[in-house]
Amino acid sequence: MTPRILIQTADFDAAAEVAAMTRDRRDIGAVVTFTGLCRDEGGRLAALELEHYPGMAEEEIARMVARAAARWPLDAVTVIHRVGKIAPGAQIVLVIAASSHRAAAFAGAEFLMDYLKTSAPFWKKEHPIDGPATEWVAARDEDDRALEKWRA
Amino acid sequence: MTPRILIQTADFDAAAEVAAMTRDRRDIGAVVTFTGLCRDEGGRLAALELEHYPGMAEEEIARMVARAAARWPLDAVTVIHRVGKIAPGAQIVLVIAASSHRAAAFAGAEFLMDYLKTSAPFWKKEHPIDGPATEWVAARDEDDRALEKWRA
Amino acid sequence: MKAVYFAWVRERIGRNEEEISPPAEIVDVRGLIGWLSARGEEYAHAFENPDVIRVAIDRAHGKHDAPISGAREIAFFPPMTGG
Amino acid sequence: MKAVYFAWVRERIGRNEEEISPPAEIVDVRGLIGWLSARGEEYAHAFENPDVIRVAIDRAHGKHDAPISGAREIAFFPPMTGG
Repeated sequence: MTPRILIQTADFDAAAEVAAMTRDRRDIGAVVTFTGLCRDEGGRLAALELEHYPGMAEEEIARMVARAAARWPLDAVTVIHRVGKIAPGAQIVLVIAASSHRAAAFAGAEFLMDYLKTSAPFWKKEHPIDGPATEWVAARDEDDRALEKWRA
Repeated sequence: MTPRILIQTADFDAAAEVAAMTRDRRDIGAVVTFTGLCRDEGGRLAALELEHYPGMAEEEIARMVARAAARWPLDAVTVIHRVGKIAPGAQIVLVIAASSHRAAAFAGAEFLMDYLKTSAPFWKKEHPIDGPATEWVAARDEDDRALEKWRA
Repeated sequence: MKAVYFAWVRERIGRNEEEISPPAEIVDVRGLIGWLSARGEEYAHAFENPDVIRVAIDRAHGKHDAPISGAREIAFFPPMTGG
Repeated sequence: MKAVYFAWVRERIGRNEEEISPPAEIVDVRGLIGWLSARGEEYAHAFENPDVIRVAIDRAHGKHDAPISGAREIAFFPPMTGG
């Protein structure tokens, strides 16, 4: 299983990605897709700006996918993470996990999202609607705690 | 939150459903989509045929969505289940759960799929490739056990 | 009341639905299954293993000890396999 | 070796990357952070709370007690907030 891993400024088309993944396949029973969208945080946000560590980001995601594939029977995985400035309502991240088993597809996709949040070298900066002062988003304890469920 | 629940013979467009759900919204951060596809079971299957209990199927899915929405902060839910004859590789079921929190979107979508499998009045019949004899798919213990995680 | 059948219960009985009038001493789902089983070979075949039969009373899942009094529609079917 | 900086570490130091040549007695990440902190106010500011600084050695996450010998590229950044 060779994952498709992309880091790009351009938007992505989740449906086209799913179609490409399942085309000509008759053995995939379950496809779980996670799409992360830019929230406006109650109207406070003009945009998010995403920075990443080129090279390491792709490698770290590939390591996560390898761990997920070792743990669950995944037939195909796609991860696309956008960088640069992203407007509220726009797409930020896409994870697709396909398997013959739905539990594996759900677990694989959620595992990848939890590790993307905490281990992939991306950083978000907020551009508020009411001024030029930007602020780096702080890491959340909640995201670290989300990893606990994978340590069982 | 009024869910969109459809039972239909026609195919569905997951991307269009997600787009309709998130259009003009700036508060949804996470969308989890489950797509169930018809497997050919190693080349053995010519088609699946799905029967349902009209009226109850919609009502039962609505009850599941209400339970999910009471348990997790879901902003929007779509469930589409096809009936009739479905070819290997084709789509059978779509569940979309949207939330401002990714854990809620994942849990809501997986909860709905687990209950769709075991409590929604649908029955699958297999049409094998090598003859006219059809066979009803037996319920799987694995699907019943999948419910245990929601009883915690 | 109306009885409706699905999947192999429907196929074994050979009909989708029918009006039934069980006697007053039939008070719950279990009794109704026994009463239906005695209506003929096709019913006996459909209900030969009553424990696997699932039931919905007026479109909501019910157990075998659920009362049937007042029900307008009772459905009989195998364990569900959708999704 | 090359030092690279991201997010507010990069902003505080005022550069994306630079070649550094720490003395031989600097053997691990913790020592390197201390040595960098002494290079000027901007570094002291970036590393004022060393415990929150995450490090990657040749593009793989490393701990503060990881040896730096042989490393070609060491990256310093805040906790990640992608996804």
